Amino acid sequence: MSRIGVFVCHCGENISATVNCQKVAETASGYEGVVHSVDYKYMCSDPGQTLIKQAIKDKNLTGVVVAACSPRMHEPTFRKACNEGGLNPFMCEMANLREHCSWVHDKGDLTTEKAIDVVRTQVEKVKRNQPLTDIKVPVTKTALVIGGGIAGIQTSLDIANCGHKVILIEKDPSIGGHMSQLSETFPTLDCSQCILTPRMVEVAQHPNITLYTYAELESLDGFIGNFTAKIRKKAKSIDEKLCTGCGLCTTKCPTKKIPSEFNEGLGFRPAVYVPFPQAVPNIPVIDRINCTYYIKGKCKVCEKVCPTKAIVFDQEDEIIEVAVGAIVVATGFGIKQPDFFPEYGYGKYPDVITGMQFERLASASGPTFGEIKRPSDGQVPKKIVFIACAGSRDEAKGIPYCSKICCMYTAKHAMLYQHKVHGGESTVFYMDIRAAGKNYEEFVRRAIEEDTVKYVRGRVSRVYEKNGKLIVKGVDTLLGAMPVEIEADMVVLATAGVANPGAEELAQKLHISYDGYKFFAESHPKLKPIETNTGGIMVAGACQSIRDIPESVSMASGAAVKVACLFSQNELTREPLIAVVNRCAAPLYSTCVGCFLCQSACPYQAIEREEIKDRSGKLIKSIAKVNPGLCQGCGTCVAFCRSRSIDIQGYTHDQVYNEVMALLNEY
Amino acid sequence: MDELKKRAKELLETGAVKVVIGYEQGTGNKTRAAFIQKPEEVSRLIFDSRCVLNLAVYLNKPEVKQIGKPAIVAPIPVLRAIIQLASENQFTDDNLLILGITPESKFVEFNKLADVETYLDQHLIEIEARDKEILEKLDKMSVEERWNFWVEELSPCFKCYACRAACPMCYCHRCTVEMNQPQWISVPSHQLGNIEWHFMRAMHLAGRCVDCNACANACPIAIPLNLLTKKTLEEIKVSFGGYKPTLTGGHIMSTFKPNDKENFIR
Amino acid sequence: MSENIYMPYQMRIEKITHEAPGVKTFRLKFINEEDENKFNFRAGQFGEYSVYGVGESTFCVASSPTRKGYIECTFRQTGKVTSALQRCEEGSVIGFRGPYGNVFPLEEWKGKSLLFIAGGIALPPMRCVIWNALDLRENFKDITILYGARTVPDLVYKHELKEWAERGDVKLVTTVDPGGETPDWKGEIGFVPAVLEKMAPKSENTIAIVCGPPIMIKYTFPVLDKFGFTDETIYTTLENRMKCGFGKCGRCNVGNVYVCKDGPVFNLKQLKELPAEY
Amino acid sequence: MSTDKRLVKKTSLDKLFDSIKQQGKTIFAPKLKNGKVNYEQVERFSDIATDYIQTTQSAKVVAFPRTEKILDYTKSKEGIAVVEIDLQSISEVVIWGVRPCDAAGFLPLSAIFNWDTKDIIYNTRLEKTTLIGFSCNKCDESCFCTSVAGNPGGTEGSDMMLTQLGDNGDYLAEIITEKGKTIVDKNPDLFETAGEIDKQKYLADVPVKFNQTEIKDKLANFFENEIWLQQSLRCIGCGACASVCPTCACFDIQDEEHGKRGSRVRCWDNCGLSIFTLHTSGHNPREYQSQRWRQRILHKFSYMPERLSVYGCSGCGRCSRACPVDMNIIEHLTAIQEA
Amino acid sequence: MSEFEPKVVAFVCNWCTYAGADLTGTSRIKYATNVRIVRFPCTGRIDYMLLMKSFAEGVDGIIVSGCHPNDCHYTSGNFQARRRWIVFRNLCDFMGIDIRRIQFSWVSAAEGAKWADVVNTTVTTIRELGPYTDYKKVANYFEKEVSHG
Repeated sequence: MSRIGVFVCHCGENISATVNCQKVAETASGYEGVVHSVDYKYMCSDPGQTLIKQAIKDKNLTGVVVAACSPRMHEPTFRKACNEGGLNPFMCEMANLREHCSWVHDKGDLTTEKAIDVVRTQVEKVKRNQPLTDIKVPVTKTALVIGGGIAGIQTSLDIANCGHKVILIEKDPSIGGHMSQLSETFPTLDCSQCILTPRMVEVAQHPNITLYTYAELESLDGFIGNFTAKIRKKAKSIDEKLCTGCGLCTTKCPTKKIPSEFNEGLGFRPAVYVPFPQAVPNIPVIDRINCTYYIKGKCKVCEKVCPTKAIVFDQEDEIIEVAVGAIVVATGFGIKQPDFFPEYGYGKYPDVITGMQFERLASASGPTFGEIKRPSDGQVPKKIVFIACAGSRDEAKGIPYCSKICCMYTAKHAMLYQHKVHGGESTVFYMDIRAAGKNYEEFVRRAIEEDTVKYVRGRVSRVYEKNGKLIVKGVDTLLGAMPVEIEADMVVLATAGVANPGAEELAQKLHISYDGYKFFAESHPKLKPIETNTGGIMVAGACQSIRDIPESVSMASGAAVKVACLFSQNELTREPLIAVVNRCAAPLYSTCVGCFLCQSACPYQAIEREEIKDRSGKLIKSIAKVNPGLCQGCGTCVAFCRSRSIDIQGYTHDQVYNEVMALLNEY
Repeated sequence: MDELKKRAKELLETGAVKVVIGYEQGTGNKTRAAFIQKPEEVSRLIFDSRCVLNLAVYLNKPEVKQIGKPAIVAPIPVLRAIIQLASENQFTDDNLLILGITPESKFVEFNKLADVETYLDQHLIEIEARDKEILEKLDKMSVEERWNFWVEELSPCFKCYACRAACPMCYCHRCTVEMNQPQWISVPSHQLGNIEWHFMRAMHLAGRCVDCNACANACPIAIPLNLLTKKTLEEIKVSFGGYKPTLTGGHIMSTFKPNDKENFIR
Repeated sequence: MSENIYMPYQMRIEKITHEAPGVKTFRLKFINEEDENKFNFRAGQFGEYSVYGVGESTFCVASSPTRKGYIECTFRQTGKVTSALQRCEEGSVIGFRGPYGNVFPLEEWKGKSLLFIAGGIALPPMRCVIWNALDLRENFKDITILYGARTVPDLVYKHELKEWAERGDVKLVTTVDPGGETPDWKGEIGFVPAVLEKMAPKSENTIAIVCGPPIMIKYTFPVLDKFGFTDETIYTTLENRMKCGFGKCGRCNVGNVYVCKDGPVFNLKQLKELPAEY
Repeated sequence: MSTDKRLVKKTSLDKLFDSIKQQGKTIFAPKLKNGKVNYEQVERFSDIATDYIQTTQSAKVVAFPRTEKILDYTKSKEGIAVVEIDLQSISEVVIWGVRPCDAAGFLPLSAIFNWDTKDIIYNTRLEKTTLIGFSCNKCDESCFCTSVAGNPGGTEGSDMMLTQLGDNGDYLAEIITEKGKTIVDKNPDLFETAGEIDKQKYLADVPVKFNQTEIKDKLANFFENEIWLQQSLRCIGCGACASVCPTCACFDIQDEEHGKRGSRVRCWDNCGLSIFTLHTSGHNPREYQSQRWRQRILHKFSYMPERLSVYGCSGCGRCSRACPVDMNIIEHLTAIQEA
Repeated sequence: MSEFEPKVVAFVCNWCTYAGADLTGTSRIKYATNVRIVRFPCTGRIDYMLLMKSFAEGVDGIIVSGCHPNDCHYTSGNFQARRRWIVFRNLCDFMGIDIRRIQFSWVSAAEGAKWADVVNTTVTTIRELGPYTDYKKVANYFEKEVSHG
């Protein structure tokens, strides 16, 4: 039985100046099912709210329409008042008479008519409202952080320091990521490892952090607050409990000439190795592809020398299952392999190197212990050319975006070179210098002005070898596109930053979306840059788009706060305005025919498959099911469902249909 | 045909399938669906240009399902329907055997749905020239003329739902017209309700219609319903690059491109 | 009254009683006095109740013909019309066409004992007969009512159950399905057929009237058979989808029997002769 | 009234048409559209189709329209004002060119609408309808009126029956009812006296395909038979057969609401549709197509003769022609007879 | 007879256009009274059948409005909707439904002035087009047909 109360607010004179509120209330009192209809000066005031509460009790109201301001303003207020009056808060609707009527129209009959129409739609709607209760979702207060670079490290530490458990997984044998490879960092030129290593150690020692290195995400199920992650711990062939990290095995390993990933191929490592001396954890792994034992079936030198018998050749990958409530994805970025521009001769000429390789050359822990030496002959390059935008901002190469960090690190590289090679000549070819950031522009100016780095604005068309020298051919656009040819001993390419090779696959495992470049997509570019569209999954650092260190760190801390917010409650409370698939009696069970076309329409992967089986377990039909933890209530699925089997609470077919009918017909 | 019959017989003899759904001679000059359940009855199977009924419509019929695993005689439109239905989770490789028929009336057996999908790449949906001409003729009319054309055409519809029943894509257990809270489309047949019904049906088939013409063929009063679906097919071609049934990947209307046209949006 | 057989009487909802979750009873008064005077019905008949703008729905008249001046109906919210009826309030006007269908042969039952067995929302069709018999109490011997529902809140006519329980001339047994009881439940716990079996009803000179969900009916008939009830002494009512109520719209027939005209009241013998299509 | 026989010149047919038109009556006649011939409101004699066996739809629409109002209502604060359909407003209609089977179809239809309760709306519409029949001089393989006690020159149901006497011949007019006579009275000069004419030889030869009495007897104990499933396997469950059938009377009652105003309407329904008998509980007594097909045949050939003493089929063959999947009724009935 | 006042109904999303229309109000920008706003969570929820029903119940013009591309509160609801509109509009046009009477727009929460402009220009357009009699005639089916099929 519908017993609707209508409350028309004057909003002082905001509404009543142009709308005849009394007439609105009077007209509404004549509608079927309306048992109470009044107008009042300020509905949102205490006495106004009391009016509602009292009427709910006195008239036994089953629904309330407050005709006042925008629901975006006061809907929570009036829903709360209804709740206090003993009515389900979702049995209250608002008719927007102020923002959508009195403020935008002049005083007159037409304005009052409109107000009446709007009230009528809400009366018809509220008649069909259903009492709803907030959805409570329990929260597992453990976070999973994927990726042990600076972003992953920072977010793990922040979450852990809030008192929550963190599981950090890193695909490589050590955490540290790209930052650990860097020599110095812009714009302060402080030593990257010096600032990073303490954080790495802190992670390893933090009681709230469980670290799995050499581990990857296998699969993910569940939803916000309630994920189940399967983690594949790749076999290290080392018993981590027994290994003391003495390093004897790595020194005795007969296979020593494997290009070191950490040194970007500029140095070597053995088959059993720790990537770099400060690695966390300091436990080696056996590279099964290059290890003689795994190739030929014999060797086992390491096993012989290991004092603690920690070598386990037949160790297998281990899958562990963990329950987590939130996930931070901090998988970082990849570097476009420069072989995709043959015109720069990378791979052909050993002295054409990437920026990251230069980092290793410049690093005190690198293959040359910090001396800038040419890979080809170990000579110190007298003349060096840096090519910025090697791939970035190049639509033809498929990377129209700016990689953002290259301008700064190229300036840093040139500066480091000038510091290390006295009398050296460095030239930077650039398109534009993008140095927006605290102290960034000053840094670049310093390189140009104090360290006499020569900046040439123009694109390099080719790098080739002539008489044992590299010739860099380009144009100087500031000099009217004059062709320039520069002789160089070494060329450094500021190669574009790209998404990690496995990003797409990971996104699919996580059910998060990604953009055309395979960077993970944030929920909202402005207001939700850290959240993804999948509730409970955040992104931090360069996996979302190329970021420098300070940005990655702030994003990581931001993600940690998002996780901490989530973990601050034992249960998540969510508005119940979500989609529901109808269910009915046998033999139909639901009008859903299981075409699952809604699945591809859902931006939140909230639609799952439910199998209806008979008592013997035989499948009767598969139907769609909305995961209330994931559904955000957009209703895209609703408009898409042919058989109208899915409906959205708060905006049901019955409600909106009757709203429209009420709008257009006399009642 | 002999090859088809031979294979059908084999399948029934070995028990690989319980029924072969094919075409047989009907009354007069009509052909119709045949449900061959005994090997000796395969001689009834025929195939010629009169066989236009889309047999895929039977795959979801409970009584047919109850017989057991079927093999289905499938000219191109049926193959398309099968792939579209499979993409909508209506069946898998395990519960269907496909006896394909090429446009040259040659028998070709498909082991997997994926093979059918590949095969269909060579047979993309093309609207027949005759129909294109009608579409163009309608396009050239003024809005009022087109409105009058459709009011005239659709008014006589008495909602027997033969179009829906003959359409392999109309397999909902409860059609929207049967949902009555709210009653989106009037149960009685009248001008308005008829327009709404056929409009909605065309929208529901957008991006799913395999252009088999079953709806128009089924209409007892010959309303050219297929023009509606053909028009949407054309629009999908122009705006989204065209429709072809695929087993994986999103549905045309439930996916999007960020650069879909929006010149009509302010 | 119009000659147009589709024209409903205009009825005002005089009183609404909440019976159980989703179940209400309406007391309907004729708006037109003339209609009221002409109107006549007997126990077992049904009608078409309509909400203008929504449609018609079929259910029985739940009040006794001995109570004049109004009719009552009890319905559960399941479809479009019953949902609209749920939204109606006291004072609302609805339509009613009827009465249609055959009746319980109360005249024939004179001097016999009556055993009513009902389950869930199927008590309303029987309530009409029960009150009819109670109002003519002297015509009958023992009157026993066995009524079961899934849970205690699902029991309808709670007031009347109390009234019947308090009357000395009726034996009332109520039961709820196991798990459906409340802490203060004093009735039986168990399914209707089982409770019936425990009651060991006497079949001698007794008519059994059974209404309930198909599963209950299915298991109740054998119990009655066991205690010696013959097929002619067991009555039930059938419900089928109907639109017209007078044998034209073509929905409700079971074989050549039209539930709306030849039914809804059948005895078990008649029921057994029907093809299995109801 | 004994049948009066007259002769109408072929050349006078248009005059007869025009005369009826001038009397202000709406004339429905077969008209060609989209390659199908159907009854439509016709203004000119020349618009009438001549070369056809049978219209796609039956003439029942005049007395039993696919959608018709029962009542209007208006809600107000005071209550609901209900206005029933005004029978006076129903216009006088002439159907020109009704086939004998179509006219005969009104008998079972009338039986349904009048067994104990009388449907005054239907009756009024039929009363206001004059049926001018044309006997059949051609038939097709779907025709079977002779198997259901009809014949290609049958006058049953018609008010006047015209039989063309040979190709291009004049017409024998049989004046069957008062309504037929009225037409003659209004146009005496168009109706010449006719001599003794054996119309039989001008009629189509419709072979007898089955014996309906035998089928009726057989159906009495045929409920549980696998033939229903066999026959209906290819039936796709639409309502084409029922919609074109001259004797199918199943209907639905629906409300059409527009705010405080609205109407209750009666509209056709089809026993072939799965929701026809569906209960709101989800239970469906006729869940499968085989059950619905059985109902259709039993209703027409068993229940109706038993309950209404009239068969629910006039042999027009429309269902067979309209069926998208070739559910041929002759074939199926013959199979039942032979089973 | 008084001047034709078009009936216009607007189907808008909660997050952008509804909020934008709120801003129009807060900014006190005046616009035509003819429009009635129906709120939806997202343009993705807007059912084309509601547009059809609106015409059937007598509106003369319709506005459908939501977030600009990439601004959707739900990321892609507006993209989904846009695709549907393309087909819907095309089919409408093909069936002779006057698509000049359906105005699609993107109005963000910051575009209060744009909302007023969208409403005003739509109302002006509809005023010029006049009442949608073609559709109303069909919607009033009982006035003329029904008695004879």
